[in-house]
Amino acid sequence: MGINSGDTAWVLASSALVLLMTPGLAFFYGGMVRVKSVLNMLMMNFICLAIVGVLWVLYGYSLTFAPDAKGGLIGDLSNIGLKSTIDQVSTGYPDSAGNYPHAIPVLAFVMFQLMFAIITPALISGAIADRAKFWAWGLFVVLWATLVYFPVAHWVFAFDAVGPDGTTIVAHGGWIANKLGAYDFAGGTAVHINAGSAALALALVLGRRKGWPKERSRPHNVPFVLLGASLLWFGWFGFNAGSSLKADAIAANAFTTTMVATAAGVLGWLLVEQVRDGKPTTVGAASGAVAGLVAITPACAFVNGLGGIVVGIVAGVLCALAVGLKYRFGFDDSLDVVGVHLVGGLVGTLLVGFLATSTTGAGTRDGLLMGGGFDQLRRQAIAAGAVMAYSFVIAFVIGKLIAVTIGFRVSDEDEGAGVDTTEHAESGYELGAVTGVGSAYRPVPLSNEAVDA
Amino acid sequence: MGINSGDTAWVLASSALVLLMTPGLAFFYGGMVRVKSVLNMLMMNFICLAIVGVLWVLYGYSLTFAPDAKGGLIGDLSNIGLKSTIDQVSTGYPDSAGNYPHAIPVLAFVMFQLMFAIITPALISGAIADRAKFWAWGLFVVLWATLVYFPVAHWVFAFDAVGPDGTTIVAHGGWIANKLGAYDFAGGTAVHINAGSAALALALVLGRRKGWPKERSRPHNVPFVLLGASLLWFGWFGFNAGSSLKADAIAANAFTTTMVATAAGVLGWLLVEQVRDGKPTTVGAASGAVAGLVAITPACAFVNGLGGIVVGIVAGVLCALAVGLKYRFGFDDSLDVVGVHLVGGLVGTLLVGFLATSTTGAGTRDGLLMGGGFDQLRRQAIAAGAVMAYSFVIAFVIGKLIAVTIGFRVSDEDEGAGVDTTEHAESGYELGAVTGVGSAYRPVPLSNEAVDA
Amino acid sequence: MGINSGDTAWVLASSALVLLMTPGLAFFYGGMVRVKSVLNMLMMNFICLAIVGVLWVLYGYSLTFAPDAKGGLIGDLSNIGLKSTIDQVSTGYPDSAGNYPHAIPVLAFVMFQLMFAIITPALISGAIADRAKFWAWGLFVVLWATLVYFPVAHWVFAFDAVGPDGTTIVAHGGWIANKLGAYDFAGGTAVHINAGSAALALALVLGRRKGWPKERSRPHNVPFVLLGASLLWFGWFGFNAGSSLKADAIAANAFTTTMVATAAGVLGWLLVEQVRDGKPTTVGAASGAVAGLVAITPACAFVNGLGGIVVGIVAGVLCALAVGLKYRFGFDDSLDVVGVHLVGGLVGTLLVGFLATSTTGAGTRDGLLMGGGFDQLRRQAIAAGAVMAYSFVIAFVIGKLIAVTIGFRVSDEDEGAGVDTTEHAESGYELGAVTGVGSAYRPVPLSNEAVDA
Amino acid sequence: MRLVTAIVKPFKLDDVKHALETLGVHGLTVSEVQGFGRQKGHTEVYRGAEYTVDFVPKVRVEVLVDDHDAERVVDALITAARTGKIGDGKVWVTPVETLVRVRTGERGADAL
Amino acid sequence: MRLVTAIVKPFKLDDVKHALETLGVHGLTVSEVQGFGRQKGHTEVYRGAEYTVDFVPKVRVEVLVDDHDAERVVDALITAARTGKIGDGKVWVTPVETLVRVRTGERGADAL
Amino acid sequence: MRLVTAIVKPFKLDDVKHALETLGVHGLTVSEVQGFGRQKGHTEVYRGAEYTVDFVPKVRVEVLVDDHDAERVVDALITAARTGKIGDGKVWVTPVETLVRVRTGERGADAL
Ligand SMILES: Nc1ncnc2c1ncn2[C@@H]1O[C@H](COP(=O)(O)OP(=O)(O)O)[C@@H](O)[C@H]1O
Ligand SMILES: Nc1ncnc2c1ncn2[C@@H]1O[C@H](COP(=O)(O)OP(=O)(O)O)[C@@H](O)[C@H]1O
Ligand SMILES: Nc1ncnc2c1ncn2[C@@H]1O[C@H](COP(=O)(O)OP(=O)(O)O)[C@@H](O)[C@H]1O
Repeated sequence: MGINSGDTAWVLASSALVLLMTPGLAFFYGGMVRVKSVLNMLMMNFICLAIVGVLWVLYGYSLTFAPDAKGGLIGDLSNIGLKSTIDQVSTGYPDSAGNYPHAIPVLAFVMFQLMFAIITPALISGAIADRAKFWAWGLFVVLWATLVYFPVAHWVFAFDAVGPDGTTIVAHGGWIANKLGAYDFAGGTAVHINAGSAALALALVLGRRKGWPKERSRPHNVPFVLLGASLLWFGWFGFNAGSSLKADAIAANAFTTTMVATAAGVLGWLLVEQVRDGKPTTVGAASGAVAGLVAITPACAFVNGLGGIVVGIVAGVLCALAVGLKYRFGFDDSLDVVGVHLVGGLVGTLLVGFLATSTTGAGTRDGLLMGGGFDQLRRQAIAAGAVMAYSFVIAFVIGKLIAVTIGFRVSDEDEGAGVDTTEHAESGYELGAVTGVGSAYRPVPLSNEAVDA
Repeated sequence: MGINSGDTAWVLASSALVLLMTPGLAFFYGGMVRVKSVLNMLMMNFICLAIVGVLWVLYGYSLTFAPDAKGGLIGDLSNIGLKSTIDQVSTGYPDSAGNYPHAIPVLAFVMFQLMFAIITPALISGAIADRAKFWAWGLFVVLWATLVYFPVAHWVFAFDAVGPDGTTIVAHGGWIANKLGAYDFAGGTAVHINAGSAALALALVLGRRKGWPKERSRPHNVPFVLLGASLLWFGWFGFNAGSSLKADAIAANAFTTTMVATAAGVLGWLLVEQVRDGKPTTVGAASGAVAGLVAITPACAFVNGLGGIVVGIVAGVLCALAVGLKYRFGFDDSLDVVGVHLVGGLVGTLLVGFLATSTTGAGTRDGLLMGGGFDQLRRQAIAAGAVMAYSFVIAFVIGKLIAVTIGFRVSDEDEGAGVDTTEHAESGYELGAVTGVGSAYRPVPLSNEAVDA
Repeated sequence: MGINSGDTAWVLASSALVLLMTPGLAFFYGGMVRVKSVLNMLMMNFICLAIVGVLWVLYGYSLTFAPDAKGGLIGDLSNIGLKSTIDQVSTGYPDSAGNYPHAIPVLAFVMFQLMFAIITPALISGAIADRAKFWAWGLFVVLWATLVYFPVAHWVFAFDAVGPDGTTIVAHGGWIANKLGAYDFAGGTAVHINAGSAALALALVLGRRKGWPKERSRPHNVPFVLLGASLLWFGWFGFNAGSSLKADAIAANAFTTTMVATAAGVLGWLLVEQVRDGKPTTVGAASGAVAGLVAITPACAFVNGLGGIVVGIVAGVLCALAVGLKYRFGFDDSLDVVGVHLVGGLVGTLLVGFLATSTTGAGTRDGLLMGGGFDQLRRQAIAAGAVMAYSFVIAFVIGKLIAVTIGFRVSDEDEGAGVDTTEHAESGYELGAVTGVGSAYRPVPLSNEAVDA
Repeated sequence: MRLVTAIVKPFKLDDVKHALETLGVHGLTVSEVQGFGRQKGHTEVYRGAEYTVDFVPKVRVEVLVDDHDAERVVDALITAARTGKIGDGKVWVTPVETLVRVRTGERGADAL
Repeated sequence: MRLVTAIVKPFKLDDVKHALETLGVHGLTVSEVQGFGRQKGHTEVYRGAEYTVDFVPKVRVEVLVDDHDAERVVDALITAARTGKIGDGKVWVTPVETLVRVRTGERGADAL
Repeated sequence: MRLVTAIVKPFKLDDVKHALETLGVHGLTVSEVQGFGRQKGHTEVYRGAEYTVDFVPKVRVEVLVDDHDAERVVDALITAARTGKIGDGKVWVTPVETLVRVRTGERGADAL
């Protein structure tokens, strides 16, 4: 079967775009922490690329996208080690003549979906800034990806595969996508609610930072926050419009709604700041963009441009208000993963139930406000609730297990000194005109000969 | 009508690339200002994404690309709120058989063009660094986009649409593109001359910074300047080669000339610096790249590789000299928007009249040096002059109106303290090893309970 | 002949991605040097874009990819000034019907390959941080690109062109690709061994920095190191998967192995650090990613996902150990170009001889471990050795010539003061709250009138 | 007049400031310094090469006081800055001959 | 010998330097400090949470002078640094017992 | 007690520290400063506009010593910091009245 080179080009380009989101997130988060833990924050994100990248090839892809093993809950082991993927095609849906005009190499799909599996655990890291043991975090990523992300992504993203007649199911997928019929185009549930809910669990497991909330440090590098948000915005076009898996009108609509919801998210957040705090801030603009991006993610192919504005502005306003919740309830979700990703994910997932329109070409039922009744809203709510509950419980259990075994949190002393030096033996910057202050340089053991010579 | 997935993939990818140019510009500019106004500079750029993103959906696209309302001056209201765009195709030109082999979704075109509408006002912000009220700037962006960019882009970018026979005009476009017949492939007039001319107007409206030109601060973060220039260069391939709206030989030629003109622009600028100042600088290399990119923008599809070198080197040299003009004439165009974008835009637009060659496949008349006489040069000059005059006058009037009503410039005291803290209640960096100097942290009101508890 | 728009879109997008790698490298390197030479390091990279960009159009492309002039050693002059490239197609291989389904515009290929020619000399710069005269480096780039890169790229990347029958050779290419039959999909030999070997030569020519290895400064900006590594990773998808020149299954496999080898490279390097130094570092994670990327470059289309993991982990471990070699042998390869690019390039090139599998669709013979015997390993070793030796010798000679004529190294005094101020008359950052310390601003001569007035 | 100078741990600055305000001290000047002493620095590693940082970040606090307040200010500083761990720092007093407030030209205690 | 120390507003540094040069002072040393006093700091807001910055950036200027020059230098500093607004800073003089130029070993006034 | 203050070239800091350690000095405090004097600064150029940087980065080293050690410490500092080129800096000594170790409250020489 021939592959469509244009669709393949778009999916490959989108995969690269989504890859870049994880470093983008690292800088978005990294700029917000204090100077003594910037590297640790970058590393908690970067390590997800490494760990999940390897897990995905070994068994992650198979658990997520191999034919359903049982009950729409998890894939089987038929693609372990990426078996039976090389040189195979991902067919997409057949046209009326029974051809598959939008076939792409399976490995393009494998890579595209890998990037989602990477960034989802990375999102969680913002909740536990400044205080986590690095390898404990690494272990959490392994376990959470395996026990939560891979199954949940199967529920949401694994669609039943159909034969050339367009109706016979040749391989089953996950329960949310196929049985429940909730709409989540690019991951409002599987990515954002999932990560946000796990973030809440981990914030509770690790507890508050010393002195929080009375003492706090300012974001150490606000330009990095905006750089990160910009890379996220850029990469998110791959995330959302790439989720069409074709370079077509649905992708173009998803691109459009992504763009405009993000724009509206910025305006919504800044509006709240202007009214509440008296000034529009840079961190606020960056946060509003991310809130808009999060909320439009599930909805991007199901609403039109004006719908995108609504989704964005609602998300911008609600998330700007929601970041205060942690003070009210007293949990130290350090970089507001709950306020932005859980709340934004819920906003978007539920708004699909209100604003979805059958006119976008993505084959949706109409939402409540589009004359479609409560039906879709109900499905959306069930999907959101199921993912939220499952992720919270398992993340909490994994977190606790790590905490009581190898320990999840650094000592108070290390937290005071800063996790960059204690966990990574590095410091972020050395900008002083004074170089060599206190340096006594000892090269690697290997090199003693030459040095002594 | 089927869409061409390869062309669509390229236009979507190009749209994402051009989106990234605005953050790129933000860092190019942001690195050049002093540390006390870096966030404001980033924000003046970033807010253009938000404001113009929303305006475009509401009415901007319609004013620019809906069928001409009258005289080639402005589009009509038929696409208001992106009406009649979803699931529609942008046909491109028919082939000899009357088919449209290069059709793409209209929304892909809508998004691609939006990115141009965003970066053009953003370019202006460099002229008024360190001293503008943030919301006054926001209002300026709304008005200038509406009254200047949308009409001018209609003049230049809205081509008459033709029917399957290839000649019958089915919808009219703007006067410069169709009646005057000036060539501006990707926006030498509509983007760069337009922005540069408005920048001059605003620099005059706001006036010089305190102490300028005797006192000045160094660029606070030169690596950011180069980062910004690099992102601009990267994104500009979408801008120029994407303007073909097809992944074809014209796009490849535009890519080539863009690359080589930028390379030559760097060399040209550094040459001037070496001769005049004795050293080649990093800010100079970044500026030379931008000068080359600006100048090749109108010309990219109409010249060949060697022509690209000529355009780049001329632009690099002339812009490096032109940045001194502000001292001679005494206007504080803080980051040289006039010297780089107005001058570079004029260089490129006029050089088309000299160097255009019919061999590139873009269907151009030959320029003066290619044996085509003065005809094309005359058209180019008229287009450049018209846009320059219109933009200057309207920008000046809008600026003055804002200045006398809500005020455009911050107080002297705020300018001294730095607009980051006074306009945004933030500071760019907190890099001291000493954390908590003077911090008395009070969380959002909402949270008092938990804090007091 | 029609062009394939999907393939063209992918090659254009890939070209843009590879362009971004050079700024990415600049930040990867720039973050590692001390604050007094960050701009010089950025500039040594950035200038390669400018210099090689122009050389390529003038004669570089022709020397590399025009039909072989003699013996598979160098291309002829038929494409000088990009003659006969505009509006021409690069056919790719014919299908069984004698058609060329994957034709793309020649200029797309020209641009894609240009980006390789730019980054290869840029890689070398890391070996001579903090101490090179800027224009001496510029001259080195001109000579090394001309005498080393263009011929070597011809050896490796210029494949014989075949006619519609699929067998008749219509134009000859380089000896390594066609006669020797070594496999180097994206440049393990032509790019990484080539650059690494030249780096060793230059490190010897310029000699150690003052006080090295006893005195050293820390990386001045570790976040920049990770930013650079991230941009490299992102762009490398264009480098490797783009080298298919088609958006097809080979590209998707190259994308996959690139991703997973990089992930494994990070883990390999961090493992060594954990065992040897007790902590996993950020610089180590970034370096491991680059090591993985380097090693998978020649192999990306010839191994499968599991093979990619092996390549990455071997490279991560070996390169992490190899960066100590400079201390043992006493050469100041400042940023470990030898340890990462030469060693990583050798690892990847030789592993092809072990792990290549005919199942990837890229038409490879099987490697030693895949049942293919020693044959391919022998070819790989010859190619690696030939490039390594040639590059070292010529780079050494060019370097020495420059050193004895115009001088390659700055004075001890300038080295102490920092090459940013002495070579570029700039400083990287001005972050003090104290502005105007010592500033006596004198604008360009041109402007005296207005200033004195 | 006397100048009381203290080298203290950075995270103690807020406590020091509050203690001085309680005493009725109206002003002070702080700066970032690097201290070397009994308290050990730390070790960093870059690409396998160790880098020993001997200096520890400290804050210098300077307070101009009337002669008879010096001892009280010293005591307050010590109490506020003390953690009891190595590296708590030093406080010392030096004589000041002339003190002027720039704004008004007031001299001596009036300048405080 | 005397050491004249001044805490002044950063943007006044150039004026201060020129004033001293006019007096024939050959050298000075400056550093960045943070001041706390009558002049208020400012408030920042990050994601709705207020952050009060009590300290104000200042510059410390130190000038070593011969005893009989001290008063003239103090006066010049005050005049040059004055804006008349709160926060202009302080100038004070402390005794110096030994002063040596590192390069030559010259002592006392010869070291200036 | 005495406070010995030195302004030296940044790259000499390591030598200075070692010299003091050799003398048996247990602690010191350093900070970054900008110096103006005979040694010239440098010129930078941004988009053709010259920018003269008059100040040169220096390091201030402060050592509290017992009275009878002051002269030895001064000599050691001078020897260690000297390059013989303009800009080597100054060393001076000022009297200290009270010195307390924050951690223990020890006073005078015991606080060192
Ligand atoms: N002789 C000294 N001169 C100047 N500063 C000193 C001296 N000794 C110690 N300090 C400063 O005091 C700080 C604390 O000293 P240290 O010996 O580490 O602990 P402690 O004061 O608890 O004995 C040092 O970091 C340094 O800044
Ligand atoms: N008692 C003091 N000790 C040390 N420094 C002081 C003292 N009082 C003021 N300062 C310094 O002088 C600066 C200006 O003082 P401030 O009270 O704000 O204004 P003014 O000097 O105009 O009354 C402060 O920022 C601080 O750096
Ligand atoms: N009168 C002074 N007061 C305070 N610091 C001074 C004075 N003169 C020089 N310095 C400091 O000493 C440093 C070196 O002085 P300089 O005149 O350049 O060289 P040298 O000490 O070799 O004659 C200056 O950069 C400055 O920091």
